[in-house]
Amino acid sequence: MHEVAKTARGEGVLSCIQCGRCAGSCPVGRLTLKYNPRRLIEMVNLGFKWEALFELSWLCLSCFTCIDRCPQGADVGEVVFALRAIAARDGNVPKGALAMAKSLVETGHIVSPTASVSKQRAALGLPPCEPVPEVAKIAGKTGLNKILGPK
Amino acid sequence: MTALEEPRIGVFVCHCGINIGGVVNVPEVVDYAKTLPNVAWAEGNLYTCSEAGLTSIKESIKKNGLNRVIVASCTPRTHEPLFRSTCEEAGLNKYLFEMANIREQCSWVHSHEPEEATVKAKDIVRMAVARAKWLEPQDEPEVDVSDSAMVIGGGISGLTTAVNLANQGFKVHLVEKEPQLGGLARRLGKIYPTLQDSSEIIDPLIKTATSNKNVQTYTSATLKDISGYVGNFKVTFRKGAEDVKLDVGTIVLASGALNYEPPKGSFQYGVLDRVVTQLQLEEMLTHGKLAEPERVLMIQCVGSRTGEVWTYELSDMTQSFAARLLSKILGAKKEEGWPYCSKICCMNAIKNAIRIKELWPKAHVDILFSDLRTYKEYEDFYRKARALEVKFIRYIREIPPEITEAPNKKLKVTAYDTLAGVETEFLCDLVALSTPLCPSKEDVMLARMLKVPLGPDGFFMEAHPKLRPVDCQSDGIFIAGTACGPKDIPESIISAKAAAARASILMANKRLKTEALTADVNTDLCIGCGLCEELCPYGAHKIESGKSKTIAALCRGCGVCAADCPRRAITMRHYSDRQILAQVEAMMAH
Amino acid sequence: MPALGVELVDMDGTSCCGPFAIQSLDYEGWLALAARNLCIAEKMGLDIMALCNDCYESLMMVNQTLKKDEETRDKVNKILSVANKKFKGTVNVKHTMDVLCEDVGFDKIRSKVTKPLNGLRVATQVGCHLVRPKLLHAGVGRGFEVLDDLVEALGAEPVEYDDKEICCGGPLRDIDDHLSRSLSSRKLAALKRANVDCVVTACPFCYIQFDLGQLEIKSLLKEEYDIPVLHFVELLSFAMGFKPEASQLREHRVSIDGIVRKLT
Amino acid sequence: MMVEKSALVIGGGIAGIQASLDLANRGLKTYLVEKSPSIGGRMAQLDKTFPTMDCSICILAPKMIECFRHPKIELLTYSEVKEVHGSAGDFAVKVVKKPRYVQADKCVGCGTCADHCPVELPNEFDSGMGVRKAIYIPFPQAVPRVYTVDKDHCLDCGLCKSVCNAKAVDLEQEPVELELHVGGIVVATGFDTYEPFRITSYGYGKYKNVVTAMQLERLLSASGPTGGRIMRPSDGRIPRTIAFLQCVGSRDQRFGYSYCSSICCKYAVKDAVLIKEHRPDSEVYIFYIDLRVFGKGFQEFANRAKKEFGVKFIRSSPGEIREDLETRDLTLWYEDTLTRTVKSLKVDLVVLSTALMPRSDSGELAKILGIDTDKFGFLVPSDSIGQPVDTQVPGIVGCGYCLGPRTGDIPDSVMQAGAAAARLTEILTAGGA
Repeated sequence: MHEVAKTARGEGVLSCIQCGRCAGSCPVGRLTLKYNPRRLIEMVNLGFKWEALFELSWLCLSCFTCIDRCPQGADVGEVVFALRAIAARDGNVPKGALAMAKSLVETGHIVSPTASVSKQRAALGLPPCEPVPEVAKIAGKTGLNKILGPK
Repeated sequence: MTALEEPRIGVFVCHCGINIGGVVNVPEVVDYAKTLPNVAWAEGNLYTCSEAGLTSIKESIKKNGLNRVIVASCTPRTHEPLFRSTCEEAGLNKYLFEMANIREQCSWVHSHEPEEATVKAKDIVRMAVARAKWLEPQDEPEVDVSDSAMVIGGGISGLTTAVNLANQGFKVHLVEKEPQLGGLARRLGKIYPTLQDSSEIIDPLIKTATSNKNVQTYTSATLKDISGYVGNFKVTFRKGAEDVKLDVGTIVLASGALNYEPPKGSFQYGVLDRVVTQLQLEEMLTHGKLAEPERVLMIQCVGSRTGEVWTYELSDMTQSFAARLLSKILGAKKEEGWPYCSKICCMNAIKNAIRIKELWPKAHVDILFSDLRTYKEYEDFYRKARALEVKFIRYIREIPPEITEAPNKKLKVTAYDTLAGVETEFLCDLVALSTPLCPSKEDVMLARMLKVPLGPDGFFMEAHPKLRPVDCQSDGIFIAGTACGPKDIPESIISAKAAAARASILMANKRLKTEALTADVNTDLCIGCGLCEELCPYGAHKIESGKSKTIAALCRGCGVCAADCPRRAITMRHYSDRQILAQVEAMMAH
Repeated sequence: MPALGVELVDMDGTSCCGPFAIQSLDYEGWLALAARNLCIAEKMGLDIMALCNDCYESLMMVNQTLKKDEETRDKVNKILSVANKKFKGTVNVKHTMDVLCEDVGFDKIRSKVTKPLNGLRVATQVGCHLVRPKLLHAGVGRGFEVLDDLVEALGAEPVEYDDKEICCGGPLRDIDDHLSRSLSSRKLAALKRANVDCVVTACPFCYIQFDLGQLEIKSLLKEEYDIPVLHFVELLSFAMGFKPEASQLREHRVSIDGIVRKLT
Repeated sequence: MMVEKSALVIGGGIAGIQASLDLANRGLKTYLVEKSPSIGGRMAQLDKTFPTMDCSICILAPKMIECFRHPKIELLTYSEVKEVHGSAGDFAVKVVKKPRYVQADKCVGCGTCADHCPVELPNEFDSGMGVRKAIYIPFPQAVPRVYTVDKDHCLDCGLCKSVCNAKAVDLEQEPVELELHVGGIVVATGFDTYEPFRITSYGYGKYKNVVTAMQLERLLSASGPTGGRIMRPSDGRIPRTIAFLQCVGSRDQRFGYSYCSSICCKYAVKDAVLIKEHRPDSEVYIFYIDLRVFGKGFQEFANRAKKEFGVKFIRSSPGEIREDLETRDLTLWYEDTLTRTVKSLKVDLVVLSTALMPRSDSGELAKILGIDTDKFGFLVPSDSIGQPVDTQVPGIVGCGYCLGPRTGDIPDSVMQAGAAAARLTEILTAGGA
């Protein structure tokens, strides 16, 4: 638990009293038993490593309902980010997110502009989307590139 | 004998809001009462016990020249004193008041059959009237109250009471069975939540107590006998070789509680040497007997909250869990220990967890609990522990943690975390069992000596759990601290001061009226057989020159003597055969 | 917007600030990317208006964090030095919604309504990131009702429905598509029950999730809802009497012709 | 030092009443100052009390009357303490008797005035569940039984004055200022209850059938607005399924108070059992985080509630409550944390076990008395372990819930009252401050 608690956005795990208000509020939890924010924190506190929690942590919608309702300010929604970041450090990223991130670094946009989009922009008299080189620079500096792996 | 004057009875029937009025037809009962012999006045009140009701009683005593008053309402246990003193204020002897309980014994139990309830209410009133006719004025003998007190037990509570009473100017005899003062708190290293040394509290307290000229302390003293009555108790205890005899006005019970020892084998206690009680762990910490551990695990509610049954919907459980749970429940044998919650264990565990964390930040501390009861502002204490990364794991009693030996002096604890739904193993150096405070065997002897009852939980029982929490049912005896149930130190100190307050009232007033309900021996009929002397549980009968004599102050009015007297020579004041029989006849006459 | 007296200036050289994806993978990276955009606005000396909830919230979060937390700000500025930029914390982040209801004001909007959308039953999907977490938006005095108010101002009838405040499911796209769609279909079902003429969203992402989502759900979950989805700007423009462009109509996977006919 | 053998008690709830009786019986002249028109406080509002299940007012009323009739107690109801000077043994206190607009010595409490008063208002004593008139006594057993005019809502129509046979109504009455000299002061001002508007997902104030525990007590109480029948505020229907939500505003860093109010679990279990006794066919759920039924007999009682009465305990703090727009029924969304399943439950009535919090004016009073309050506004003992009822000012002690959650329930308050009395007598007799 130390690791998560000490990561940015991970402190929440220490204030949790397992009341379950987050789980009772979570839209995902109502659809699948797989994801349960309260249990996720309990697992973290029990010392489960990201390997065990990787899949779960990516089921969070970041709708932040849990953050709004948590009486302890434990911010599960943030803890989830912390878990993902820890996993990502060792290069563990779901395809979807990886694609977005890569596209962002390369083109400056999460979703790379498709041909049709460019056509429309032209039609509407908008300038074409330019790639943004500075993004790659920043990514290099923060270690984001390492996470994204070889081009 | 007949009443002094022609009885003029007033009947006041209470609606008690809808408590009675909602079921019993009160106006009907009032009209019925008017028809009864000797009833000079009858009326209904919304709340007879309200100021309006009482004023109306007083007024109609004067207006209608009443010499008997009946209130048909609730139980005498709570309201008789009030109505009696109302009569007194109107110049009527309070024993000329009679109460008819048409709430607990009628409207509440027959809430669904109003007609029958009304009939029964009439019967009850009729019986009361019949008895009232024969009521006689009684006067209550006054006794002197000695202004010295005995405090039993020299722990924090006893010391606190003693100091307070002494400062109020009363003489206090502090009797402790151990060779030194201080009690259980001595064994505590630190006090939650302030984490100050317990000695910071106890030592000054002992000093002030022993240095106070009004306090006489007796250590290694064992009580042998307590007789007498409120204001005039006679105490005998053994100190060293000789017996000490004391006369005291009041007694404060501060005999404390024990720390429960788990039976050998429960959670491997007494089998594996690294399984200890929370208190033992505390002593290890205090005396530096604990080497830096990698992991310490604590188990809550060991020997407390036994006999709980939790209900689970099996449908919600994983197969394996359900199966496991069932096998456990089927295989479960009666838990040893106490059914109550000992209240202080959660904070104690957290306290020691924090101490360990502060000594050795690297050490892990896990607390297995079933409900974490850090009530009051102790919630912050719980939060502090979490911030220090003390881990709290909720187990369920049906699947208690299992402890086995592991290589290199470790203990392997297998626990099922209900909140995660996983079974986890902990390799730890020490397992501490949080055991409850529990009553000691001596309490039974003490209770018998003082003629006070013990509650179902084995602790001394208070006169009323809500409104008289430090009074005993017998007058002049008070309870302080954990003798009455688990308390932490501030709570013990509060109850100790409260007990002092109650005792001081008696002693400050110097004189006290006692009950008039005592046995009255008709010496013409008495043959001096001595049966009463033999039977009386309070030693209130003595045979003097061939006749039985009652010592009024000792008599509790239980009536054993009157019932058994072969010559019917004994009458109970205010409960004469005549009165009772009149009631019975009235009941039949319907 | 100009019609409402708001002048918009394009920001050159901005990038996507990477909400969710980068936010998840690399805290500092996300902070830096968002901060970079903020710096551009700071240089222009203008507040930022974001049309998309995610951009809005992402920028808002970072802006607040960096304004509050000095330590992090220094870290981020160190990173930004590669793009020789420095975060100062001089601008604010606004959602188009806020510009409309605060800067422009409902009265002005009402006055500009030439074709009130009378009789149109509209359900609203505000989108989580416009309102949650509350603490973040504590400064902005509005909640889920804001879009309803706008709808009302445009003369249409806002309609209550179950699960209104629940997420559209969009964020799980490409991560757990099945869950993502089940969430949407749950909401769409609720909308159907409330029998609305259309649902209007404040967030382009919710828009896609509902609009495109309906096609996917139809083909994969075999559920058909056929609920027109509009972005509130569209609704606004209709009420202000703008004719929809053909290309715009084409963009809607679920045809909105019905609505348009109803309004014109 | 000249020592006044007299005391001032501020607050006429069970703690203040007990303190007054203990002091007066000990021989001290005692002034009992109560802000509201009657003594009795919170305990008077409760339905029944554990474990004897006596109706609360039935065991309290005799003590209230005892105070009223005690030769050494002077009741100053509808009065407030304005100034305090001096030190232990010799305090000068300025008390203002607010105008009742009814002459206490003349009013016989017949209630004719109230019958005729045209103004109907929500009754604070029923926590808004019932109604009272603009001229009123808060409850039938009120002490003293003297009516009071609520000037803020009075229409000055004068009807009450014209119908009063005792000629007691005096709409021109002025406040009266008293100067008291006392040796010591007991503060027993009690608590307010938390109004959970901030926890928006529970819809309190929005959903009619979401009530607080105090409101339920009034609904249960035989002398309450419904005569002891639990009715749904929305339609007066008798609820079949009732859910208690624990820790509403307690154990809450965000919307309420970080401490545990330490009585809610106990009263929830009690109320649940009472409801089951009223109608055995009703279903009662208690949603708790940790079931804190500590203290004498409570654990055993909770076991009985479960086994004999079939009260259902669910370890969970529900996420949200939804209201059905037609039926006004409520649906709880929650996770049963012991089986880790997310569920929804439809109920007729939701009871929020709300936190106890400091009196809104506790700060002012503390300033007048020159004593400290904690971050919440409760009194802080000078030494929370060794002298739990002493304040920083010698000669001023506290008891009851104004000391914060460190007071638990009624017995705790009664004990503290005794302790407070003992401390004062100790100080006043031996100067042992």
